[in-house]
Amino acid sequence: MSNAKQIKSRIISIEPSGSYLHLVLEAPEVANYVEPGHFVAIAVGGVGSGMLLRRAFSIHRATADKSIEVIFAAHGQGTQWLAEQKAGTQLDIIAPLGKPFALPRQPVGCVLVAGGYGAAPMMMLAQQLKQLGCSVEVVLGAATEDKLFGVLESKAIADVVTVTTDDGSSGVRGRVTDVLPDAIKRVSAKAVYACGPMPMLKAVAQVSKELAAYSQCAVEEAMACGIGVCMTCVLPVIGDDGVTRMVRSCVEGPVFRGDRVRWDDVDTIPADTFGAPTGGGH
Amino acid sequence: MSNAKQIKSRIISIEPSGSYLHLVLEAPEVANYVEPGHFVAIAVGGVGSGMLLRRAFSIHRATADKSIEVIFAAHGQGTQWLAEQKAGTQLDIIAPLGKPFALPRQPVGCVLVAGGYGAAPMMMLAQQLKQLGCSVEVVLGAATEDKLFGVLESKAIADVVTVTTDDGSSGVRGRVTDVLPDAIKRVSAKAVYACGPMPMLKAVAQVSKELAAYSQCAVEEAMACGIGVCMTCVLPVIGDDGVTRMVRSCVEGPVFRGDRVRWDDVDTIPADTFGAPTGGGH
Amino acid sequence: MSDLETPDQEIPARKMPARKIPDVSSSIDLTTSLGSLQLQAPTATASGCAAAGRELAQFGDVRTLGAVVTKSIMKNPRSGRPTPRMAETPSGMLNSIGLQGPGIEAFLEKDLSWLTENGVTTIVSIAGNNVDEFGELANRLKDVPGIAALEVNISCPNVESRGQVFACNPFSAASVIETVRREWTSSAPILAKLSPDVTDIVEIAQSVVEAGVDGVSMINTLLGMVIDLDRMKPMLGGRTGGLSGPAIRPVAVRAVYQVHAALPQLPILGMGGIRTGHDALEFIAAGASAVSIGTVVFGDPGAPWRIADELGAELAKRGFTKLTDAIGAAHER
Amino acid sequence: MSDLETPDQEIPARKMPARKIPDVSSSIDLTTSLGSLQLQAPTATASGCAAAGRELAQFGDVRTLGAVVTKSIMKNPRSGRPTPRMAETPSGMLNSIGLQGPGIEAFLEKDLSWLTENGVTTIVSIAGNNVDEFGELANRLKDVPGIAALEVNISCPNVESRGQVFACNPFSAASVIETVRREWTSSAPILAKLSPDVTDIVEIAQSVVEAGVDGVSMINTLLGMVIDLDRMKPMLGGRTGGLSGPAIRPVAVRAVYQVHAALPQLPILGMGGIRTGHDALEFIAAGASAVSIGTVVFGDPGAPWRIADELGAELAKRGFTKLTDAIGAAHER
Ligand SMILES: Cc1cc2nc3c(=O)[nH]c(=O)nc-3n(C[C@H](O)[C@H](O)[C@H](O)COP(=O)(O)OP(=O)(O)OC[C@H]3O[C@@H](n4cnc5c(N)ncnc54)[C@H](O)[C@@H]3O)c2cc1C
Ligand SMILES: Cc1cc2nc3c(=O)[nH]c(=O)nc-3n(C[C@H](O)[C@H](O)[C@H](O)COP(=O)(O)OP(=O)(O)OC[C@H]3O[C@@H](n4cnc5c(N)ncnc54)[C@H](O)[C@@H]3O)c2cc1C
Ligand SMILES: Cc1cc2nc3c(=O)[nH]c(=O)nc-3n(C[C@H](O)[C@H](O)[C@H](O)COP(=O)(O)O)c2cc1C
Ligand SMILES: Cc1cc2nc3c(=O)[nH]c(=O)nc-3n(C[C@H](O)[C@H](O)[C@H](O)COP(=O)(O)O)c2cc1C
Ligand code: FES
Ligand code: FES
Repeated sequence: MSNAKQIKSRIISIEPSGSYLHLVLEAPEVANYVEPGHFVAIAVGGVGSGMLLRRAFSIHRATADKSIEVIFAAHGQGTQWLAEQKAGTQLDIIAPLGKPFALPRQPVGCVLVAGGYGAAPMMMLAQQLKQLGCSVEVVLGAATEDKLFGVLESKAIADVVTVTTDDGSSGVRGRVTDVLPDAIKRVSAKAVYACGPMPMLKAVAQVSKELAAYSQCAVEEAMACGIGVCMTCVLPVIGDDGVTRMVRSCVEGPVFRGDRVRWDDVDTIPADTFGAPTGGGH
Repeated sequence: MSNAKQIKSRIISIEPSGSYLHLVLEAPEVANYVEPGHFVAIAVGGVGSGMLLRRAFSIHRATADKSIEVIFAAHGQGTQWLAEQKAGTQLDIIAPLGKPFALPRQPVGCVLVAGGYGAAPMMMLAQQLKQLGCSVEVVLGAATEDKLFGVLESKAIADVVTVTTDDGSSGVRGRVTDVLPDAIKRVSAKAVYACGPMPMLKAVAQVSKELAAYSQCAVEEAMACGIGVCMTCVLPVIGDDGVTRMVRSCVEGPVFRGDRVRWDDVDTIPADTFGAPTGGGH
Repeated sequence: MSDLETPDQEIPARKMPARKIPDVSSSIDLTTSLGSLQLQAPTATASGCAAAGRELAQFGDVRTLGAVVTKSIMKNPRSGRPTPRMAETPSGMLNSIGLQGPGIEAFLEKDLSWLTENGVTTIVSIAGNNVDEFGELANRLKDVPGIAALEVNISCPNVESRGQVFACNPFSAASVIETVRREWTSSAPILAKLSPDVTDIVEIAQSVVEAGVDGVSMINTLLGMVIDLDRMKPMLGGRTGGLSGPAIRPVAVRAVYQVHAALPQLPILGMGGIRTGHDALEFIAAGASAVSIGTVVFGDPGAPWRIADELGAELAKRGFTKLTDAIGAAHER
Repeated sequence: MSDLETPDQEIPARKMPARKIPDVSSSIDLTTSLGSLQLQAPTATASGCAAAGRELAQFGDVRTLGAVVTKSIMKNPRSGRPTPRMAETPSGMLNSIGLQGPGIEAFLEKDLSWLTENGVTTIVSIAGNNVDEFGELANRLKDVPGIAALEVNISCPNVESRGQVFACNPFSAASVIETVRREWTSSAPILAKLSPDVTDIVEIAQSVVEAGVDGVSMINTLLGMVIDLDRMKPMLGGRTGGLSGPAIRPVAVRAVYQVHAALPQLPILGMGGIRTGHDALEFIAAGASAVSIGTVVFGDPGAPWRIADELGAELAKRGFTKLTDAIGAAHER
């Protein structure tokens, strides 16, 4: 379990970045403990709000003793509210949350794959992998160019960066998984790190497996608490003992081994799950 | 019924004024229709708000073709939210609402009595009365000096201004009703206009009656709709026919003749009210 | 000082502006029906949340609404409960108005006449202290022109049964409806207004269907309480009150879904915290044929019109061309 | 790549920091009781909203809470319902977790042991698919040390009675409690957790009192539904879900008030949308002896401690020196 803190955090800046907003938060109390893959949960709505639940965002960057950063899309009413906030406003945040990406103990070839704002946590990860001596390829995809994030920044860090868009407005026309096999082969990748929509993660896990690379996938399940107390954020994951359990993505994830998640069975209770309904119960 | 409009209104400025906030709203669509005693209903809470109901405020001032102004106290969560808003923010407002103060058809002596932010609508009223040729005395009271409003402004308009505070921190120590009889006598007042807390209004109505002046009291009842459709804002008022009815203060008020309101029976249904419970019903 | 205008006079009847055709910018067909009653638009007001329609006229053309559902009217004039009559609650409010109203005769003379003269589709809501009063009201109204439907508010206390709410007991609910059905010789439909404060709302719906209703309106408010900690007693003059607004929407959608699942042919006028066209479509998809907008009108008097427009857009976005195709669409078939 | 740490491992048991005495800055006595159980603080967690307490330890010292009420545990391991399991609603949320849990044996070994070792006041919540399962659970737990009270979650479906919730029927409710009472030889009190989804909650309370409970916990969630208009079906995997949070608070306060009015001696653990000390005092004034904090913990994990402090301040402001003097204070005497 991460050692999360609930703190008041002032907005240092909030600026558009393509289709997204780039939020920088003053958070000296937690910045030093952030690892790539951690997330932050932000309370939304202010005085008299009807929105009880926090919104979860991958931490994009952490500056020691100072700040953490987030890249987000104004989507439903909570993120719309957040997008309206101005520098100087105090937010109530909890961070760092979740289990981060696991790093290799030896320098190995790594590919980092991300879709849309899923790129947010990848720069920090690429940096750490480079420091460990890994060779790092980055693959970034999105529907359209304005939904790409972190292309320039990745180019400054990674050895090779490949970009895909569904409409060809930037980089290769197509999906990240179209270019992933080549990337894996180029760096003889042992580890593939992924963050993005579920169908993408599923495809990444599969391609990685076929090419004998371990994948680490950061999932995005709806969360009520983000701290492990409510059991809303579960998905079927196979444990070391081979048993499938409904596992909390907020504390046991959001990063999971791609070969352990039963991607096709997400949003179901597979019949062989630990505690799955038998005839009598429900 | 007033001819109210629901409009989007930009905050021109919001500044502290003693214990209160002085809010200036861009409202060219409605400013020309405002009369003293009208109120505005402001939606609070913004995106995802849990507060469904508007907050009602007397209109302090209206500038033709341009703006309306409000003086308010940050009290519960709705007014706290409002106090946090900044110039430039768009609010959703409905104005002008309610029945305004009735003006005399001939120039007569008038006394205007207000408690705390109850002074807000009085300056506009004093101005109009002066234009009609009335002699105008103003009596302003509050618990403490910082809760007084409009003293200087009143002095610029009215013939005489008397100030009272409960703690003597400004003007006469005591209540407005302590100084009201003298004020009425000084201008041989035929009309007394009052806005403030219920106990003050009750006392004003009584003193006025004793001194043979008609009183017009603006009441402050909790309102759900402010437009006459819900029946929450009622109080027992005696009609021209001598019958007591539970009357809506949002459309048939907020200004009532002081001698018609059954002040002692507010928050009850007097037994002789039209439609009051008899043996059988409830 | 008789030369001061008296401010506590009657509200003058308001002249209606020229009729405006609703601007549902899409080509979606939003007409619908409740039994034999055809509605030109899918949003009605909710009883008690729009008085008798007149005050809303400054915010929109009430003739373009699906219907105005009037505040429940009783036989005799009624003063209602003492104030405070409301408390704002998280995403909702509590009210204890206590059915204040002028009684049926004054209602016909002043309110219904205005609605009828102006060609407003009017659903008259009635309430009684006992079964007989409901019958008398139905009888009084049966030949009155201009009543598009009768909404029978059985979610009110039965004086003869120690104040138990009619709608909380299948037998009381049915006996009110049987009586109204007997007196109501008009062809306009009868809707029973159901309360959510029951263990099994489907049981109540079934009992009123057997008693002869043409449709149901659901849901009425939930029984709630707020305590005033400064006076250390219940905040409302009526002690308990009815909880309404978006807070209760999930309960209302569930109730509509359950009743539609059990009685798929039964027309439902859905309500409970509808704030947007998206919310309205939830009710339609759960099984309502039309919706009423209640508490949200207090904060946004233009809501009934806005929500109809938004509902059209929500339907269009999902490829529907007719509202009626979406009724009950969330049920597995 | 066995040299990558596996991220999906068990959560390590967390070491507790040095015990901190709660800082209720006033001199208000906030101790209270539920029957024979003395509580050092008035706020507990709510079942299902704090797991077994461990995760909250990073936000406060769980030993200083009135109690940790554990997630309802069943006899066998249980995977719960498919996702999506929650929907945010106006001032509330809907959940259909479906009682996911490891089963009683793993619970005792991993969860209760941690609570006991750390000296946490623990109220164990149990749930069964039928009356016998409740009895078996009570029997299994009766000699286990470290259980301050048993909360019997009868607001769950009775598989033997076509899924009707036990708490929605006075006979089923009573038969669960009778069975638990028979098996439960411990002196720790038994609380029955009541559902608000009933016509008459007082009737249910009376039936469980007659069956032998020492107190009641109320309220559980209200049955609700949200429809996912893009998939055109109910949003939650379980279709319906339980509505909780401040949205339902007025319903909860009303229920507590009614039950306390009818059964003034019955200890009540009050809950339903408590967000502040002010809210908590509403429950106390309505008749609760202590409160549970549920959904609000999800947004504010420090809430159970904060609310205890605020409650102290609210009491002080009103001249109380002891919480127990405020219990039921909103009732006329
Ligand atoms: C671990 C994690 C990391 C994330 N990182 C990012 C990020 O870096 N940038 C970014 O833009 N978004 C990120 N998201 C998604 C983000 O949390 C949702 O977009 C956001 O919660 C939606 O809230 P809303 O107010 O816009 O929508 P609403 O519709 O108002 O949300 C209603 C409820 O549903 C939940 N919800 C709705 N959509 C999602 C979703 N897609 N995922 C999870 N919960 C959802 C909300 O949290 C809220 O509780 C992440 C989610 C998770 C779980
Ligand atoms: C006709 C009229 C004119 C008013 N003029 C002014 C003014 O010029 N300046 C000013 O500061 N205040 C004025 N008020 C009072 C103002 O409306 C309340 O202070 C405000 O509604 C409180 O809202 P809140 O969000 O602070 O409190 P909350 O406790 O959040 O309010 C909850 C609910 O109760 C209602 N309510 C609470 N207190 C009052 C109250 N005292 N009067 C009416 N409703 C209340 C709110 O409108 C809301 O619906 C006026 C009220 C009325 C009816
Ligand atoms: C102030 C108020 C008064 C109401 N009066 C009545 C009434 O007279 N008759 C009735 O059947 N329902 C009445 N209702 C219930 C509404 O018609 C509606 O069923 C309920 O409020 C749920 O819808 P909503 O959440 O959209 O308001 C009233 C509701 C409110 C808020
Ligand atoms: C996610 C979630 C899970 C819950 N699980 C349980 C449970 O296992 N057993 C139980 O008795 N109540 C359960 N509840 C109900 C709560 O304990 C509480 O009674 C209810 O949510 C009302 O309180 P609140 O509004 O403060 O959350 C659960 C509630 C939520 C939101
Ligand atoms: S979000 Fe609550 S357990 Fe994961
Ligand atoms: S506030 Fe609704 S009628 Fe006056």
